[in-house]
Amino acid sequence: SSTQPKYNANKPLGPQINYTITGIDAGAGIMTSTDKALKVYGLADKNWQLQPSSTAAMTSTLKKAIADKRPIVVTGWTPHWMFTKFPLKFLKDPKNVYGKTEQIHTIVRKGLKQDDPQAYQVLDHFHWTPKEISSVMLAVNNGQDPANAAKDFVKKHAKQVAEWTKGVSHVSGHPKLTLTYIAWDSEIASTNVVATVLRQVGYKVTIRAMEPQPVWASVATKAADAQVSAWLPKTAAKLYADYKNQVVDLGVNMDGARVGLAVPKYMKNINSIEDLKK
Amino acid sequence: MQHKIESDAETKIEVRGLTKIFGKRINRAKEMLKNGKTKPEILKATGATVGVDRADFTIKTGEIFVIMGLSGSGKSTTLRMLNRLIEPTAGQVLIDGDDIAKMDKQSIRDIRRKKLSMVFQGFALLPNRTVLQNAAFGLEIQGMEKNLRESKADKALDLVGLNGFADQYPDQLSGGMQQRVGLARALANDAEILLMDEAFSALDPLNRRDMQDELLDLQEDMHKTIVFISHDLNEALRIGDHIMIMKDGEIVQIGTPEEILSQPADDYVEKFIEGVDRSQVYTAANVMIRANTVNIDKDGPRLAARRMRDNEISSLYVVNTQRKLVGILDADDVRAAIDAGKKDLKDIVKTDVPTTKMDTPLADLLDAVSTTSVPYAVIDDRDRLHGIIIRGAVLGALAGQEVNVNV
Amino acid sequence: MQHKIESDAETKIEVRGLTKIFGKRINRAKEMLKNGKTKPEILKATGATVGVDRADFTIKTGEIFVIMGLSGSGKSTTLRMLNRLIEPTAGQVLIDGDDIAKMDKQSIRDIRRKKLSMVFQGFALLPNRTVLQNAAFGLEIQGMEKNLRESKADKALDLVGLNGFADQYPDQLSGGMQQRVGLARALANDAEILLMDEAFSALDPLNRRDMQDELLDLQEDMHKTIVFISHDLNEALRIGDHIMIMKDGEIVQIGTPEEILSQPADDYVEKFIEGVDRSQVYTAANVMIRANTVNIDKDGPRLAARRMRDNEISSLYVVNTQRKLVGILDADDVRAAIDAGKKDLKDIVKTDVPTTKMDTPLADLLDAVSTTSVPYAVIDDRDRLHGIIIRGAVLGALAGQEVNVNV
Amino acid sequence: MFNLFMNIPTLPLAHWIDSFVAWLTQFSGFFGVLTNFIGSIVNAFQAVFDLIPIWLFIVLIMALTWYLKRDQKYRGLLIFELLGLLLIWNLGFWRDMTQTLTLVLTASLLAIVIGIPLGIWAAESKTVSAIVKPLMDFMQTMPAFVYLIPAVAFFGIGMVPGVVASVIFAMPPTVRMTQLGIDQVPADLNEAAIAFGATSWQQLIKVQLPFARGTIMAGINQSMMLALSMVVIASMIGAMGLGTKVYFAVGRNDAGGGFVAGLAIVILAIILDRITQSLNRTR
Amino acid sequence: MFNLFMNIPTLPLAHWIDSFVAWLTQFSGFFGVLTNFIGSIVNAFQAVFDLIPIWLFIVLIMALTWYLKRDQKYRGLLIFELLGLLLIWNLGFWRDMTQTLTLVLTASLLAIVIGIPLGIWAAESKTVSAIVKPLMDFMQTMPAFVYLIPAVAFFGIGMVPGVVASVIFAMPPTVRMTQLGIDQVPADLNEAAIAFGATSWQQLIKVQLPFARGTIMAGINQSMMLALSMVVIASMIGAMGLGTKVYFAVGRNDAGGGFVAGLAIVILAIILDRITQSLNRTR
Ligand SMILES: Nc1ncnc2c1ncn2[C@@H]1O[C@H](COP(=O)(O)OP(=O)(O)OP(=O)(O)O)[C@@H](O)[C@H]1O
Ligand SMILES: Nc1ncnc2c1ncn2[C@@H]1O[C@H](COP(=O)(O)OP(=O)(O)OP(=O)(O)O)[C@@H](O)[C@H]1O
Ligand SMILES: [Mg+2]
Ligand SMILES: [Mg+2]
Repeated sequence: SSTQPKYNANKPLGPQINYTITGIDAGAGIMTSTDKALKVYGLADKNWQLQPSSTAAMTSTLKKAIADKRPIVVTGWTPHWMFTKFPLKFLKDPKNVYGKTEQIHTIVRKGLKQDDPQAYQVLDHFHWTPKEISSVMLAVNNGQDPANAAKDFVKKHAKQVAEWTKGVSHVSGHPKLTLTYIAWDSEIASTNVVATVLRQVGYKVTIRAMEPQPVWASVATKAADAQVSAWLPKTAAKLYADYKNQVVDLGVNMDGARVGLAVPKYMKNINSIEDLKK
Repeated sequence: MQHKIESDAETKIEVRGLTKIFGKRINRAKEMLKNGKTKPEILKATGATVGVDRADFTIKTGEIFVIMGLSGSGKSTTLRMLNRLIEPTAGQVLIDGDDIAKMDKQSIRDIRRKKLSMVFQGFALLPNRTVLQNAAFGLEIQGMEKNLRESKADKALDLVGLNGFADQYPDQLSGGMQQRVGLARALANDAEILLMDEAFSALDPLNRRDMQDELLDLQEDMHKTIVFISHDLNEALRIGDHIMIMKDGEIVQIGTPEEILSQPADDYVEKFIEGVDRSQVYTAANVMIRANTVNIDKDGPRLAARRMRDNEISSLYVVNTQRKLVGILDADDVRAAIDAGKKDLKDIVKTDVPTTKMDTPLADLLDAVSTTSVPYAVIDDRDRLHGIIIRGAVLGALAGQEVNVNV
Repeated sequence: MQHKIESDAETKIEVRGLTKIFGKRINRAKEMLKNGKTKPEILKATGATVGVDRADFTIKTGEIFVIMGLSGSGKSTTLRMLNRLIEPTAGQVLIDGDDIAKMDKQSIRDIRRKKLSMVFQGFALLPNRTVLQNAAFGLEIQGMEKNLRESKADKALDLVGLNGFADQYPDQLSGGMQQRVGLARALANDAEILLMDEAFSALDPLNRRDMQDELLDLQEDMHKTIVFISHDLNEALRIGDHIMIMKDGEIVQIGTPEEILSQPADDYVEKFIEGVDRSQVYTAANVMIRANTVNIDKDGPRLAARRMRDNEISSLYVVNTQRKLVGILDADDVRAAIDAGKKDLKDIVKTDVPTTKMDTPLADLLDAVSTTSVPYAVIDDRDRLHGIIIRGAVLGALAGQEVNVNV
Repeated sequence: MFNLFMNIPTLPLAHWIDSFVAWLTQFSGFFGVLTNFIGSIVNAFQAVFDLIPIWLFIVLIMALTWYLKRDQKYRGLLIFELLGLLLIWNLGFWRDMTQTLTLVLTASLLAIVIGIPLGIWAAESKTVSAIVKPLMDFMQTMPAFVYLIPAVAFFGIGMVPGVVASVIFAMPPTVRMTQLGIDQVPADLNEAAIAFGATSWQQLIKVQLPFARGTIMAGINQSMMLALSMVVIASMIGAMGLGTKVYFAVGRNDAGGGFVAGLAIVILAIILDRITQSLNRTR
Repeated sequence: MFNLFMNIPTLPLAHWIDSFVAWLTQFSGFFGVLTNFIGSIVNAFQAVFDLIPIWLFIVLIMALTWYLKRDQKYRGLLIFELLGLLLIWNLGFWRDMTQTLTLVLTASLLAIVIGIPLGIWAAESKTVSAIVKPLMDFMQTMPAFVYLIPAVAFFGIGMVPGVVASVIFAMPPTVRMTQLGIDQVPADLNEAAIAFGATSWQQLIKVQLPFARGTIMAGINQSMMLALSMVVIASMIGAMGLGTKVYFAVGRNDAGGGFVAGLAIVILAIILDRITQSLNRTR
């Protein structure tokens, strides 16, 4: 708690944080990876443990620790506002437990291609970069309504959007389309942008934020038509394995996502997972 | 104990071997009862309480049947078994010849709606209903239409003297008023049989007398059968056609008020009736003594004189051949008539004799008897002389001495 | 209405101008009361119910003060204001001279614990406590140690005839038994004042008489002050030192039983006491008439003979100079004595005169009077002759004719 | 014996359950009907709320409150309602509020319609009670998360599975309190009903329910509160409303924003609470 | 007027709240004490549960049940307890179960210790009642997610904030039912107590609480159920136990596994429910 002392670079880290890595949702892919990392790097034998909590609890703990300049090790990923808001760095992962990078895939329901070929095409074409997504995320983080931020983005990047909608004709009769997404800020951004584009094409798009499992389940059971928030190969590995036969994977819509262990930048002596053992 | 069961066309309720045992080890308790163990013994041995022990009795149509007894003697239990509010452990209750224990749900419900109305010892009013709605409850259950049932309930409230309180809630009423609401609820129902458990216990004397009169009217005009539990001996004696006295779950005596008063079955009953006000129960017929008479159509002064001498009395009543009272003879007048050689009594009969009817309660006679020194003549509806009332006999009756029964 | 307020050292409870109005528009109702409106008028106009209307009365230490009246006349309300269970709208209640309305919480609590015990009209037993625990409730509140209070409660249960039921729960008891638990709870408390709201209403005659005797004993031995609400006139007359009769929240009359019976304040009271059994109330002193006497120490046969002639009687009572009863004189004997020239009455006095004490209840005399033709002589503790009892006067008294009061 | 027991392999319960869920999918027709049924209630409520102008909505709520509390103190509550609803409007949560209201009213309605009869039944039959009690424990403590995911297969996403989850979680208090209330009816009142020939139904309607009213209303009130407490979880499978706002804010680690959306829920809760409680007090 | 109102800018409520939370951090000493206090209760429970061998635990639970239900039917429950606990053991959830039990017992204990006096107070004073009722609404409907996150700043991660959140969510039924139960005590019983000179305290202890017992126990029972229903949410801020298992399984999209862990919670719920309910029935 708050009575803990500030980070002391001269002492071993373990005792300072009670050998605890602050994690997120127990079932998340990053947690599985971290469990593995504890073993691979021999941390488990040295009493290191992974504390499951939730994204919100983790970021809250992180915020508090940083405010007090206390030491902390968290499970981190990007794109996420924690990396824009806090001075964080990923720890090096020489044994490559977390994989080099993550990619975000677009997943649609089976039969979408037949039922809504225009939408299918837009979704299939949708592809952007971490830099682009960050601009939307930042706007939202600064208090702008996600839908408006997406509209702004679409307006400003007309060329790119034209690429996504190349060969797509306007549909009539306002066919309904449902997108589901995980309420992470990156996904809020991407889903809103895609929704805006699809609306321009003539669809009546509903977007629904929810937990990862229902996001996948909804596309698999055709309760929803698509999602653009599938982090692979690590984060959503289990869900992908469960549902891959019931959905259509349209491939990557963004490259360069990353997951791993992260610490505040002021923890100068800690740069690699190996350093935790010191 | 065996009691006579009168079975005739007029029987309304017949109870045979009715038994109720409360508690757990009922079979054991029943066994012990059969072996003649007492209620306290059984309570001690089994923890089961004997409520009622093999009761037999019969209630006739149109009578008021009063149940009395020590508190805890099983009166309420008996009453509640009559409409099967309490399931009997053993025995039968026949209403109009039908065994209610054997009835299906629908039939017993019909009987409860149409034949049986009940006044509860603890009132049992619904707290969230107004007085009027409480009074209309029984009718509502019967499915009667709102206006009709409320007007009926209103009449019943009038009857019990609660007009003006129709819109209050039970907790705004005094104890006696609450009891009268319960009474109104039962009366509104217009059932053939009224089961009343200490229905007047919280009433003041005036309301109580009014209610008693009401019951008597109901019985007379509408031929209702009323089973009434009371702790007030005077009340029981005043309104009861028969009185049943219970003790420890058993019936000790059943009889008319006069029978109970004049022939108590045992010491218990005797003690029970000790404080009773007999003047309210006894009638002229109960205390009259035989009058010495002469027949004006046949007898002359000489016979009258001899009869006076024989009985050491100074006056003699005169009747005609139909035993109709004619008047009274004075010893002096008779002597004078003999001296004058008259053969006839007609001239010497004094006709200003104070009279009273057979069924006049003693209470109503006291005043007159105390101020008039001549004995009252007791006559029936056809003016026939049945006896005379002397002060000593009145006082004797009030003191509990034996009186004439079934006259 | 104004009632005399006796204020002396013996006063236990004094009530002045005590008023209770239930409902909402109380000030308006109070206004209307002052302007002499009646309870029904006020109810109609304001919806407020007048419970008690400016009651003044005084209760002395060691007396049994009975409150009677129609149901809803404000008896319970009055009683409940005595221990401030109901907050009076106006007026004062002084207990031992202290105004309880002005007391702080602690003092009123102390008074309730030590001075006031209450029996509730609706029993108010705690359903989740056994009979014993219920009876010990008041003592428990006082903080008495468990063994002690349970043994006291046990004694109280004995007193009310409920030994053996100590471990049962209230809902396993009959109505009368429940009432007796409430009684035991109040008695166990050993308070100076007992407030009893229809405390015997559910009791059978035998238990009732026992309980009445119990109260009388308590009053006599322990000098308890008892305020008792009853609907039973005979009970009220039997145990009450004073009786207060209420109607519509007002006090109609306060007086001793005899005063109430012989001088009812108005038609209402008269109707109220109509059905009463006077033989339980009146004593020999109430019905005796003046005896014609001669003084054996001074008077001779001639004076006796003249007195008999003057009063048209055939016998004469003989007393001595201390008015002590010596015997009775027969007219024949007096005549014989005069003929024999005797100067003294001593030889002709018959000493086998039937006597009775002044305070013998009429009920106990009835039997004797009805069988003995000689009038009974009424004597006091020192054998002085106060009067004689003739049958006519007895019957007259029972019939409600006026009697001697305060003899 | 215990050692012996330890050698028993772990029961393949999880597997059985998966098979059971798979087996259930064949009843998709039934679930479709149910989904449509609940969906139409939701739509009806939402349509009404969307139709009524905001000012009229506020006026109606206040009028209802005044009517229900007319013999009691109501000024404080009226002021609270006015300010509370205006605040929700001002914060831009109006539509979210009506969506949440729709969710809660639908769930409460279903909880009452199913729960009260069930409670009555349980009060009357020991067997039913023996079954209903553990069932209620199950419904209240089986975490919603567990059945929400499979529920997507049966009820899709959005309001309907939110309603289903809320009903499951919120119904038990109504059932339990109904049973308790009826159990507490004094014996003599029941006897009075029986003695006058009441059918079980009449006894229930005319004696037991009126007497138990306070307790039952407490149960309904609890059910409503629990339904409201479910809105965030419901939002995790796509039920829109204030829950979504909270969910978003929490995801952004925006404590203030979450609290404000939560406050809107609380305002709604207090208004609903007060209205249901004043339903109770008129005798 | 309403148009005018629309022009008022959105109130910066969220900002105020953030400032308030920031301001609260200066009381970290106080929160530290509270954390230690709750933590020590948790540790005590957990130490006991860790000490008792499994078989003894099962025997003790069954013995307790038998003792409490000795005049009633108990065989069914005993068999259920035996099988249920053995199942939990068999599934490998024993330690998780005791952790959850620790969480629930601590939370219930605090809910009872705070809730009953509060309910009593509310029953006695209209003012208190007017404050407590909306507070309870607040506690039940303000989503735990909202205050859990800032709570981390005060209570850290782990059991303690889990207990705090559970207490907040689970306490209202105890408070409400206590108040209801005391309100329902018949007037004449209260009068009897007063007439015999009872202090308010005696009246409470000797008359009101015994009479209201059934209703209060129903409230406590509800509180326990609600505490159990919070275990998954508690696991989101690091409280260990069955909730974590559920959370973990759900995260892995393992419906069957989640259900099995949920079932263990339900078994615990049923056992706790039955034991508290039989506490009630002995008169
Ligand atoms: N709580 C109350 N609210 C409103 N009115 C009441 C209340 N209690 C009593 N009253 C009214 O006050 C009057 C007097 O009632 P009280 O109980 O004193 O009568 P009582 O003389 O004791 O009658 P009873 O012999 O029937 O017990 C009645 O008219 C009654 O309706
Ligand atoms: N529900 C019950 N459980 C156990 N025992 C009972 C129950 N009801 C009555 N009893 C017992 O049965 C016996 C008879 O009770 P009942 O109520 O019939 O008496 P009662 O004659 O009506 O007395 P009272 O004049 O006092 O009303 C009593 O000993 C009582 O303790
Ligand atoms: Mg009885
Ligand atoms: Mg009274």
